[in-house]
Amino acid sequence: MNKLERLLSEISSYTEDHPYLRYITEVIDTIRSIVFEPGVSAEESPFLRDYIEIKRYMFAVVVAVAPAALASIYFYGWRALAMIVVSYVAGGIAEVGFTLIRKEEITEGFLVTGILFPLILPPNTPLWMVAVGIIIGVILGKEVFGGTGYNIFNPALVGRVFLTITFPVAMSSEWLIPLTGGWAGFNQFSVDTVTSATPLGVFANAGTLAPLRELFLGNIPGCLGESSALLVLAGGIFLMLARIIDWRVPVSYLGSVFLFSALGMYLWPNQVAPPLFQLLAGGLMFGAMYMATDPVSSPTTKEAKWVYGVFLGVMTVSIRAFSGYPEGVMFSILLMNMFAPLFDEMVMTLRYGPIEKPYK
Amino acid sequence: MRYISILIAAIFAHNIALRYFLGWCPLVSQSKKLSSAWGMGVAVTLVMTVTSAVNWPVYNYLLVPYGLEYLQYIAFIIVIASTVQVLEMVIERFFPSLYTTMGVFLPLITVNCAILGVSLFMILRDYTLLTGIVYALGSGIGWSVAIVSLASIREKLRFADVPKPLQGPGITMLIAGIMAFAFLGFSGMVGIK
Amino acid sequence: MSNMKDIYTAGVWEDNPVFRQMLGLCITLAITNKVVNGVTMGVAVFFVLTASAFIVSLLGESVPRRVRIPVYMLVIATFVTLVYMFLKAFFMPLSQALGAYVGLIITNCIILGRLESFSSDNSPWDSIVDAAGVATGFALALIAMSVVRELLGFGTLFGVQVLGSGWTQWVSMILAPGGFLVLGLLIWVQRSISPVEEG
Amino acid sequence: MKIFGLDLQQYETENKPNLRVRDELETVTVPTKGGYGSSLSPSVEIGDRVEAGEIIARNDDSISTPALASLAGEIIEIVELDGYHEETGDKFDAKVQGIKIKVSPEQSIKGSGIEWEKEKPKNLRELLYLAGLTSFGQTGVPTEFNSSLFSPAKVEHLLVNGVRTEPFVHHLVDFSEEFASYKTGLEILARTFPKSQIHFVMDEKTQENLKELSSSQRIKVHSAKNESYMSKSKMLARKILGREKLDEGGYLLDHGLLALPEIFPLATYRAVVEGVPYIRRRISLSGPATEDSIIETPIGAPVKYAIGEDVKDNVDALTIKGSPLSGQKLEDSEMPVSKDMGSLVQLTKPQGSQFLAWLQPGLRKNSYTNAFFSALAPHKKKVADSGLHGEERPCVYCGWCSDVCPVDILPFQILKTHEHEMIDEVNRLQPQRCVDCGLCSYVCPSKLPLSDTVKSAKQEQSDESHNYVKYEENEKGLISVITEEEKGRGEESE
Repeated sequence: MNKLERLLSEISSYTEDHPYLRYITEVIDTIRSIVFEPGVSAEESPFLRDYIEIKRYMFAVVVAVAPAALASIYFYGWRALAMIVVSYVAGGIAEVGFTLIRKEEITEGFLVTGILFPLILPPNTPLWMVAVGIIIGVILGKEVFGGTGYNIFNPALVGRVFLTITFPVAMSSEWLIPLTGGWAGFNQFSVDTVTSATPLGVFANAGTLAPLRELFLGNIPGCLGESSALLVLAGGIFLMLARIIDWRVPVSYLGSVFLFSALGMYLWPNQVAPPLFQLLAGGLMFGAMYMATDPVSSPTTKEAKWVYGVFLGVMTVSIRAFSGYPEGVMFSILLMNMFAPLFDEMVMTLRYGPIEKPYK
Repeated sequence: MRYISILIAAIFAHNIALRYFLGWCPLVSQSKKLSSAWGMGVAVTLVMTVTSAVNWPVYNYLLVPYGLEYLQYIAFIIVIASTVQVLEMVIERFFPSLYTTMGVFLPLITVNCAILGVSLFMILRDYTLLTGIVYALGSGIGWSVAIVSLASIREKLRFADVPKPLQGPGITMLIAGIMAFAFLGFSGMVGIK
Repeated sequence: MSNMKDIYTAGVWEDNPVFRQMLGLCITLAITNKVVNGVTMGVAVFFVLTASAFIVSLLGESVPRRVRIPVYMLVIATFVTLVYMFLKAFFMPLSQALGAYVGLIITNCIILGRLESFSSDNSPWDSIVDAAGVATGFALALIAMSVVRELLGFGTLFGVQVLGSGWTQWVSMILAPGGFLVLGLLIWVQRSISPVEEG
Repeated sequence: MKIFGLDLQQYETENKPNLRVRDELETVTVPTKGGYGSSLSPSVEIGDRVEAGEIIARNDDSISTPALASLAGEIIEIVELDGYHEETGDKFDAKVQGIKIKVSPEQSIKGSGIEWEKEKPKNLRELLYLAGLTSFGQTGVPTEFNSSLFSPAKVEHLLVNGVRTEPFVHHLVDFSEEFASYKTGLEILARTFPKSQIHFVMDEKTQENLKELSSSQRIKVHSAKNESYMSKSKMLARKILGREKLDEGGYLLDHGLLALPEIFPLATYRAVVEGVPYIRRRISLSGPATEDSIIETPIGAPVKYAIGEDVKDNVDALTIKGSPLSGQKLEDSEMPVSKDMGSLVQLTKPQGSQFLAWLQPGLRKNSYTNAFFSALAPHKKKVADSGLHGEERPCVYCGWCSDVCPVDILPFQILKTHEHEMIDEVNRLQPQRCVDCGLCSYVCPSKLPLSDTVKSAKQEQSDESHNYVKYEENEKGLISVITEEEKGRGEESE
């Protein structure tokens, strides 16, 4: 291990002075800092520091979605893995390229975006579209704002919504029927049993409901990672217990969807689906656990988190019921991302009063 | 119900700023500060509602009977300019405290194309007077939603490390693009007519 | 003569109304989903701007300060009405495509801004050159935007298939968000080539 | 102890630390300032012979407390000391001098006990001043001398902070052994400030044998939660005075509260009853790199000597003055022990870089998160060291810093606004509420200097605020601007 460390630092010091290779020094240094945590001592108080760090913080999310990602291979074959790989490679190149041009440090945020993005795509998305989507998401959704920590919108959702609007035919008209039984998708590369709609689409067109048990376990067509509510929920609960995500957002989001769909079902029985169906169908569970809770693009103050969650629920139920799209989770999260800074600012004004003299 | 659906449509699905691109010059220049965004939003909503309430009778009772529809631009722009003037005087006279916060934004509004745009859309879509006013109110609120959220985002972006050429208008347009993506989720939700 | 050239090129590039001054955005965003629309609007604005610049510079100091803006707007509105009637008479489909946006040329702040800051106290000839420069800059911005949007959105230019029949249309490019994104990206490109000076 | 679910138990020691007396010194260097007050010039000259407890620097015109010789001997040198005002963080910027005494073999202590029950409060305060005890607390203990900005009449509440909840910091008083003297000390304080309410606060764990105290009418006994920030006087003051008042900022004494450290009643007892002035200091020494103990040493002994050779073999240690969450690094181990040096913590430094540290399982009980999968690696050795455990990254708005903050501020927002010099917005976020607990930096996964930034934002704000410009400078040094009228009110009628 010491050999590896020495090798990396030798490469790094060699490339530093090289006329062409110096551009990749940052990459070498990043690899070095990922492999070896430097034993740096705190120079100012507090001298005791928590062992948690951003790499671990981000990696916990990857661990939490891993069951859902494995399930997507089980349901849709190895092509699902190919999509994840394409997403990591294309997005990684975009991310590293951008940071190298801007001469900045490479940060770990992409670890999460790279796996969440393919999991919210339909299983038969062409691989080139996966690449286009993740590049748009990383560059327009994150890097132009200055990289991880500064993005206003969830980068994975920016990519997803871009694809939805840009390629409506590929993204929402054909869905695959998942495989079940035995080794299912672990035995084959892709699935070719095509259907025209997800349970939410079926409800919007014909008004029939899919059985809840299937929705819960995952035997229904949908996006890669969204199909099994059970696994998504398990990952989300793990993240909440580990405090990586704040429990307030999922609780208020799911709660408000339940409440408003119950209310809506009473008022417009033909358009609003029943609460339990709403909770389990489509990307709601996935969105509530992994997308809406993205700390950077959601509000930070506790009060604002509640407001954010409630608004998310209202938006999701109304888009699902009344708009041209059967699924409203990604639109509502993107929409509320837009209001997150406003909610935070309002909470701060309530808590601390207005700014006496506005900045110049 | 019809009025409510037009109001909601004007705020979300047919947002005047994010769907019809109107009023972007002040949106870019006035969204640097949250406080001025609130002032601008209120001012625009007010002027939009009042001018469309005046423009409707002007068009339907003055221009149409004499076949002068082609003069609508000139007529509307005169109405808007004078309404803003009158409104400014009224507010200054009767609500001085409101004037101190909002007064500076009023003259800017004359050249806000969203105001003219709303009146033109109102005519294009054959609204009645009341639906026209409701539509104008909704559009004003929708425009305010856009400018206020944009301003709060830009305030947060002061801490961010945006590439230099993109700072200011560039990043604002990109944010607007993503906002417009989000607003597309409402498409087909409620009719505008 | 070099002075004239400077005035002209400044309007086209360094002080480009769209990329630098952020003026006339509504029209830029709304009608640039097809190159034809972009060209038409560019020509229309060119005509309205140069013509009203000429008139305003003739009026010069004779207009009282207080009523300047309404007078200018009347001048502009007159020319816009002319354009509107012309389009309606000869190019009906184009007129329908542009819709209410032709009328919005009146409130196009480029025109008002130019008249206010330049034409009102310069000679007619200078004013026309300045107006032509700014209008050319505006038209070029419109064309640049519409080329990108039509190419990606339809795979065509002027309605002619360019990118091959297998091209998957990027629908978002012809919708509102595409307009914003393309404008943002073009601003990025333009300002990277000639950076904004501090202050 | 637990802090918002953060388990710092491993930082505590179950065993009662030994009291070790360190007395065999050849020289001591007594600083002319310790705790609150301005720096004094020596009133003795080189070659003078001094007794232990004799005043060797005093200036009744400046805001100060006399400095006392801690051991008998001969003055041999007057030196300049560095790093003293950094430690106290107050505004008295003058250089601190050290009076070096060559210790003589014969020792005797100057002073004698008095009948305190019958003494006037004013005389008791004078005694405390002459015993060198009045430099404690945030703004000194008010007396008829200029020992504080405030007059004794200002003291409505007197808070004795016996809370030791910070990791690695021990109680300096052994309550089972020294309880009787401690109780008397508190009673003397009640007499010294007859118009004020005495509050004694202990942490939940140690208050068992203190029930007897509450029998006294003048002394109110409180208990504080076993959470690290509760050892901050400001935090306890919020409990006693109500939080709204304190959010406005200013000194605690602006709101009528004088907060004193745990050791104060015992030192008062020694000075008043036994006649021993404040010339010896107790220091809690602990941490993974050393053996836990309480050290008693004359003031002015080099810190190195106080610590002794207790650093464990082959350990690269970092010595911290104060608590590891809010203290400072000890730069110079030759520095003399001062009056207000309460604890020293020795942490081990991280040993080299670690291979894939972020992937390794092993729950750190002291972590704010549960993302460590500890059950997978029960054998993993858990040590407290001074490592950052990560590198600085941009803030990801995880919100942990505001979650753990005991006083409801948003450290991340203060950091961002402060970085961009948006002064009005920084002030709006009320950094003056901060109690310097250091927990925000502790939990930050991006390893941002939150606690430090909030501290400096607070400092900048207080510089502007009028509460802190009550004194003026004249040719004699810093003098108070308390009016004569205010001083007059300090006289209590018997």
